Amino acid sequence: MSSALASLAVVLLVAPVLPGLIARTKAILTGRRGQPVLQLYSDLGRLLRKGAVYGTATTWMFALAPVVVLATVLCAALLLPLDGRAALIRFSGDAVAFAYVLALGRMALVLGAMDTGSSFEAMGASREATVASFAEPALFLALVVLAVLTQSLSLSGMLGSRLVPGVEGFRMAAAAPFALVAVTLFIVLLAETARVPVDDPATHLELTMIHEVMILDHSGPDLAFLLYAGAVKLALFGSILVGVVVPRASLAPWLALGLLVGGLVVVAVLIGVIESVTARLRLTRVPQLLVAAATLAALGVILVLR
Amino acid sequence: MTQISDFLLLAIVLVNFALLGATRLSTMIRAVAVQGGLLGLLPLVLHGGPSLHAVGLAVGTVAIKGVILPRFLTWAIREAALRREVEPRIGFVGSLLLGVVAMAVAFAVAARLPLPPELARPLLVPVALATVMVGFLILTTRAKAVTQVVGYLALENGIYLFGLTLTEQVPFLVEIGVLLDVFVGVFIMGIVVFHINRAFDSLDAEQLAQLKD
Amino acid sequence: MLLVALILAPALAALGAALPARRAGRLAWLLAGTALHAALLVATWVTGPAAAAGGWLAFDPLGGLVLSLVSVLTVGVATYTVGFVRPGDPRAGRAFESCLLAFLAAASLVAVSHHLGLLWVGIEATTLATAPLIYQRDDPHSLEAVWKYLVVCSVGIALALLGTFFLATAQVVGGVAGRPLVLDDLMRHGAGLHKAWVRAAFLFLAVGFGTKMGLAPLHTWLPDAHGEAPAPVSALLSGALLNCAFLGVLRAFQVANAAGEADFARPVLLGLGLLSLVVAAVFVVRQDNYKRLLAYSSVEHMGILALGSGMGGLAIYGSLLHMLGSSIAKAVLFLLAGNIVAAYGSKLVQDVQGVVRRLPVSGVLFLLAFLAITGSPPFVPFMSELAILTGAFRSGHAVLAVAMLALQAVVFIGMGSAFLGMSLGASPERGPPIRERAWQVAAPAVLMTVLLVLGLHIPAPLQRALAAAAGSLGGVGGGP
Amino acid sequence: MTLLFSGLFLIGLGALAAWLLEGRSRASGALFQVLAVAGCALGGGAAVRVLLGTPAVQIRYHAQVLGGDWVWGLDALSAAFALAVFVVGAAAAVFGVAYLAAETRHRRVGASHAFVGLLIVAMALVVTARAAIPFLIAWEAMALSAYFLVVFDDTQAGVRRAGLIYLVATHTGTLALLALFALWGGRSGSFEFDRMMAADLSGALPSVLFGLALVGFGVKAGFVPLHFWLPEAHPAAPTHVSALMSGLMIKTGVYGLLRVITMLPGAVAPWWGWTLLLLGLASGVLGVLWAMVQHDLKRLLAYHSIENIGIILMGVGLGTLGMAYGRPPLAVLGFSAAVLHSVNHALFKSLLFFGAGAVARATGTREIERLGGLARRMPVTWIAFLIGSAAIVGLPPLNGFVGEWLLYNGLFSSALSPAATPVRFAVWGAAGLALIGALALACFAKVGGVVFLGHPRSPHGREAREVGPGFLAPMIALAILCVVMGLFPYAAVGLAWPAGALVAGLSPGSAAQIGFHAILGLRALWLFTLAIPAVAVLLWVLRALLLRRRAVARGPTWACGYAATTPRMQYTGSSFVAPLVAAYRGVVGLEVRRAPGSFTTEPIDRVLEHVLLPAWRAVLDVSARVRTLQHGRLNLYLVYMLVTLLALLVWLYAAGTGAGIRP
Repeated sequence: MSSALASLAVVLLVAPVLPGLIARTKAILTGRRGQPVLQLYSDLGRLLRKGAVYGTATTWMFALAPVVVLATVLCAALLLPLDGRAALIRFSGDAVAFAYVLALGRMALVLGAMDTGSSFEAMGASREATVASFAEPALFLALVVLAVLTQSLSLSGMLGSRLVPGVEGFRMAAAAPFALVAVTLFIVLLAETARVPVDDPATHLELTMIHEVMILDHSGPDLAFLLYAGAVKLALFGSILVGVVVPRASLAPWLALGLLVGGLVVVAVLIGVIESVTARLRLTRVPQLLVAAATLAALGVILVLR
Repeated sequence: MTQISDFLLLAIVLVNFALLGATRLSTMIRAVAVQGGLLGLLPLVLHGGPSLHAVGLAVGTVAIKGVILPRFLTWAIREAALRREVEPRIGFVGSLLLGVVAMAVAFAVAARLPLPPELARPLLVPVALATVMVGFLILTTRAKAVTQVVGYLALENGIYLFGLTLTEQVPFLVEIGVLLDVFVGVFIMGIVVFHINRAFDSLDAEQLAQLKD
Repeated sequence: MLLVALILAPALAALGAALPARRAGRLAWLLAGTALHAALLVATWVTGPAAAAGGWLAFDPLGGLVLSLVSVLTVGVATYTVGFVRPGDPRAGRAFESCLLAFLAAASLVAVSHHLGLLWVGIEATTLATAPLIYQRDDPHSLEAVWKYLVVCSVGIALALLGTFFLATAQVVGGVAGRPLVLDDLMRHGAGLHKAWVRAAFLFLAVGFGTKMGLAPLHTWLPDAHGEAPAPVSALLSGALLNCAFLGVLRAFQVANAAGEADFARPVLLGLGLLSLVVAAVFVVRQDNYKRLLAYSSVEHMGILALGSGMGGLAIYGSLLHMLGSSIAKAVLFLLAGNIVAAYGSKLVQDVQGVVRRLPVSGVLFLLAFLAITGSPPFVPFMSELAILTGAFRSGHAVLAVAMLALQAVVFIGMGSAFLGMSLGASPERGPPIRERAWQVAAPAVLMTVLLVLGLHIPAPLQRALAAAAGSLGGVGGGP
Repeated sequence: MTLLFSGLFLIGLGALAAWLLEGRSRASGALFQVLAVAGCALGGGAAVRVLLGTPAVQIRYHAQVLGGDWVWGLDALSAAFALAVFVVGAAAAVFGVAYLAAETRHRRVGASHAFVGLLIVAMALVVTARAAIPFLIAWEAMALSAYFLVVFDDTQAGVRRAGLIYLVATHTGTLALLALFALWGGRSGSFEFDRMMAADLSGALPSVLFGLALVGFGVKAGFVPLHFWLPEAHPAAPTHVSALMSGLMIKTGVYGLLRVITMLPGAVAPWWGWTLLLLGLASGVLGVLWAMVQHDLKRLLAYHSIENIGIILMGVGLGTLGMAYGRPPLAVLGFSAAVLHSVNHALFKSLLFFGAGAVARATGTREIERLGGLARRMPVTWIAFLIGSAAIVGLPPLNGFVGEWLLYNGLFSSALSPAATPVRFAVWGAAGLALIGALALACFAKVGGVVFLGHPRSPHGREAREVGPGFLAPMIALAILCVVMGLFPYAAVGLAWPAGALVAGLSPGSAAQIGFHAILGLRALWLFTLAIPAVAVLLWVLRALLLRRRAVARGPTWACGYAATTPRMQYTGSSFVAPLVAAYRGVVGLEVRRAPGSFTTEPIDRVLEHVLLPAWRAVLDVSARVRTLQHGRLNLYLVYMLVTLLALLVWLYAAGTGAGIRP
């Protein structure tokens, strides 16, 4: 319990580092100095101190969106066994709750974008919904593999279970499925957190954006909420990935926490590398990528059901 | 007596062919009249000699089948100023050939029909069936209303003929058959003459094909 | 005595109705005659008189059911005719009432005669009595209809007579005791009858009476006659006349059954029945004349009756119940069709719209009757069809049952698209609702009520009669 | 039962009053509302009592017709569905009076109310009947009153067509049910469900019965490919009727399937389950895809009913698989998920239809592309509609989520079954369900965003004003129910669990242990569902604090440097779903019409337009050919007779060689 609380606090605290790390990695690889790693903290601080401007068309929906997005991300965090053992809230099928609460955030965000009455935001919203509709099945297939491997319906079981690589009682046969799941989850992560090759947060042409264009009109604390929520979401998916690859149930709490943070850093760097070596996919190709990811997971399901 | 009855029956067969071959309405009507008369004579010679019942039957039959109805028909033709020709759909040769076939079938079937000897006049049943079939043949191949009446009369002559096998064992049966004639006389003719003629200025059943889907 | 009275009363009334020159007088005779007949019938049910005229006349549940149906419908039609104005000149309907009564007499003869020859006479008499009813002066079409009705049916009748002769021969050749052609003796000594002759006899009777009953492909006269006759006559033809012929077929089946030839007879009924259903389905869809449509629906239901009686067991009970249900519903539909023709002056579906608005009472009744005839609960036809289906499945006729359902679905689409289109929508000339006279809607309303009540509750006596009648046909009555 | 029937009596009384007092008294509508709500309250009370554990009861009436006694009973399964019927029924009755109050063209408003009452009573009787005859009577009464409600606007040809399609469909289904009960009752010797259950059904018979039930009830439930009537009829009907049909009536089909499965406990075969699961998956995905491309708000909602029926059917399939493979926990999970989602869908689908009706009344159009910006003008409607949308997408903390969560639990745990039990493959359903959920989200984001947010796209939206209390009260009530059932999963699951256990053939005692697993998590789930609004509220407060004494300005929306946006520049619904349509081009069935200067898309129903209508035309062609046989030529008619006679004589000779013929 205490360890869970502690790790939750840590994750929420270090989350804003990750975008900085990604940016820095890209900068280094492309031979630039780039922004400081802790840039996001100062951004958040400044934004929180600012006032806000609202489009004339907007209603309370627009203002509500950031709040709901952040709230859902935070609630999703409650379901993850960040300390590698057990989540603060766990129940049979909480994996479903995890995905669906994030979906609630997505709905709010999309509606908020539509609320501006501008075709750019709406365009982003439509793309967000489209991408998500391909990402969700992949995510669930991955969860199925984990559920079967760990004989558990709860994230706490799937990620905190002892039946993961490197632990006694682990069946080598499960290595392949785990690998597949890891790849799938990573692609899903890229999609969910609006990263290259699915989306490019750094582009400066609205027509090509997905996530960024949706939050185009937000300002002040609202924008801060959204940015922070994005960072935490990245951290959450990252920690799922870490939980799959590095089993920490048997380790001492502080060690588990350390491993988690380390893992998150690795993930961030990895993302940075990918963003700098690959180009962004054409929007029509994005579904293919996600379908491919789903196929990998499906392969995993076949392996474990066999 | 048997020879007489057989003679009569053969005559009826010939009349059948006459009906099929007739080219004029009046001929057909005369033929059917003759057939009625022949039928009327049969009860007298069947079942060993004339009984009172047989005589009564004979008189009634000759009267209705041989005299009244044919008269009525001829009168109808005159009344309605009909064209006198018969136009069979399958030609006279075809009709006659079919008649022969019918005859053969009739004999074949009758041969297989189990009848106790006391009933089984060798010719009676086959001739009856043949007449029925010829009647049907005329009904289905002749277009005019009057010719259809004639065909119908032939049909029921055949039935009547079959009924004659049972006059002894089953009373009133043939008398019932005679009812058919009254029926035909009163109704079909009445309509033919008085109404169809008025409504369609011809008794050609071809024109009676307005109602369809 | 009662049996004779059943026949004589309407016959005499028919003579009486021929006398008065004014319509009111004829109507009085008509109503009195039908009422008297109904009363006599009730008395007959109560007393259950013994056979009369040397066993030629007798009253059994089967005949009783048919006659009761005929009586009910005739009373209904009689009351309807009061409010029914015949098209054409007023002198046209001189013989109308007499013929109705004559038909009633003939039907009574059919129902109570246990001598097959007499039965044949009766059925022929129904033809004679109804022919003038179909004909309307100055209407060539009705004349053509009568002509075809007469020729086709009388050829059929002739074949039926031949069949009757065959049956007598079967008796003679079989050398069995008993009065010739008397139903009870035929059945008592059925085993002795000569098989081959019985079979031939059944075939000819089935074809002969089947023609009158309107089984495909012998039905060709039916749509013309039903379509052209004035509404009350169509109602009577489809509701009563066809069932008299059906009774004839059933009598033949009784004999065949008693002779142990049921297995030979059943396929004949099943084949004709199924064919009738197919034909009805084909001709109902896209039918643009709603009276002809109703006529084909009659073909359909006659087919169902044949199917039911051919399946045996519970299905026979079902088909007897269906005889009552479908006939009443069909009569109601024809009567209401008469109101619609009167209001819109057309028999074509596309000329009629918004009946529910234009003729509020008739419209609603029309919809209800449509639902009833298509077997919607809780009306009688639903119950009877359920019984027939149950019997079908139990006697291993699953395929036929499925075919029957499929064809009924097609018929439903055809009837539905026509009748619902007529009932709903706006009336073309936006005319205000027409006030319908009580005479026009009383009979249909009452008959629909009967249909509904019998669907929910079959009185014990009726149930007993149905069960007994089904039993006399080798079927079973009662529950599934 | 007395409680239930007195409730039904009141509703009937209300219907009668509405019918008779129509036009005579202004209060007839109000009277109907009061009586209907009171009756629904009584009936709902009866259902709740059973759900709270009062032993199931039965009453019987000895009917003098074929097929034995008429029996009605109220067990957990009936109660769950009856409860939905009464809740939504009451709401619809209230809404309907307000909705039709504006109807001036028709003088048959009272009749319409009467039919609504009849429909509610009939549905209640359908789910409580325990014998074939009363069941079929209630079934038909339901179908027909629905028909007459659909054709309320019968002066429009389109409405008549929709009505006909619906009537044909439902009648065909009824015929299948007729066959079902005839076959079954004939075998068991009685039409009482209990006796039918006791009948010994051997061999393929149970599967045949199931097949018939699948068709008969499937048409009513409206899953693909038997859905074709649904998108026609539901939009054509007045809104509250659409709500009753989409929310409740199609559920009677689900109920029927569940009841039949309950009555065939021993005989459940695996292929039933797989069929149901696949059909469910297909309807779910296709339903939502087809919904996405609709331009008509009510048509869109109708297609979503197909989608949700698919989800429900997946539950039924899973439960059936659980039974077939002897895994009671799966069975209970699947069935109770199906029941719960049925109830949930009844709530939010009728809520959404009410919203659509309110919009239609306020703006005079149901064309999504012509609306927009209604959130400002109709705030209450918008909130209610938003809650409904979130619920139907299955988002926490709303009731839709609880049902889908239960189903996910079942699907996942099917994979946890011991190796080499085929039931594990049911887990693929989870991915399908995820896809359905994500697509539904896209679709309702489109609806909410285009209809209520942004700028009005046409005059329709601009002078719209919020609808009256008669409209709002039912919407608010239903919205509250959606939220409450979402925030208190215990109540929601407790509602459906006994029913699931009943269908799975478990005694209540053992039901408590089975799926314990899922029950156990409920408290944590409850905590979670409470956490979401709590955190949101906290953040909202935080945001308010931050923005206090800060400059909060209003300015034009940032249009990326272009001139200020005009309503015509807004994204339309079609453009919103364009990427998805492009991705699923093959199946969505969108007819694109390109003309110089114009580009329109016309959604068409694949099954109806490409399969059924052509088939019907083929039938018509055949009949047109055969019709020539009735050509009016008397001679040939006589030939028919001759041919028949000869054919029969041939039959005579064929059969003549049989025994018993003396030479």
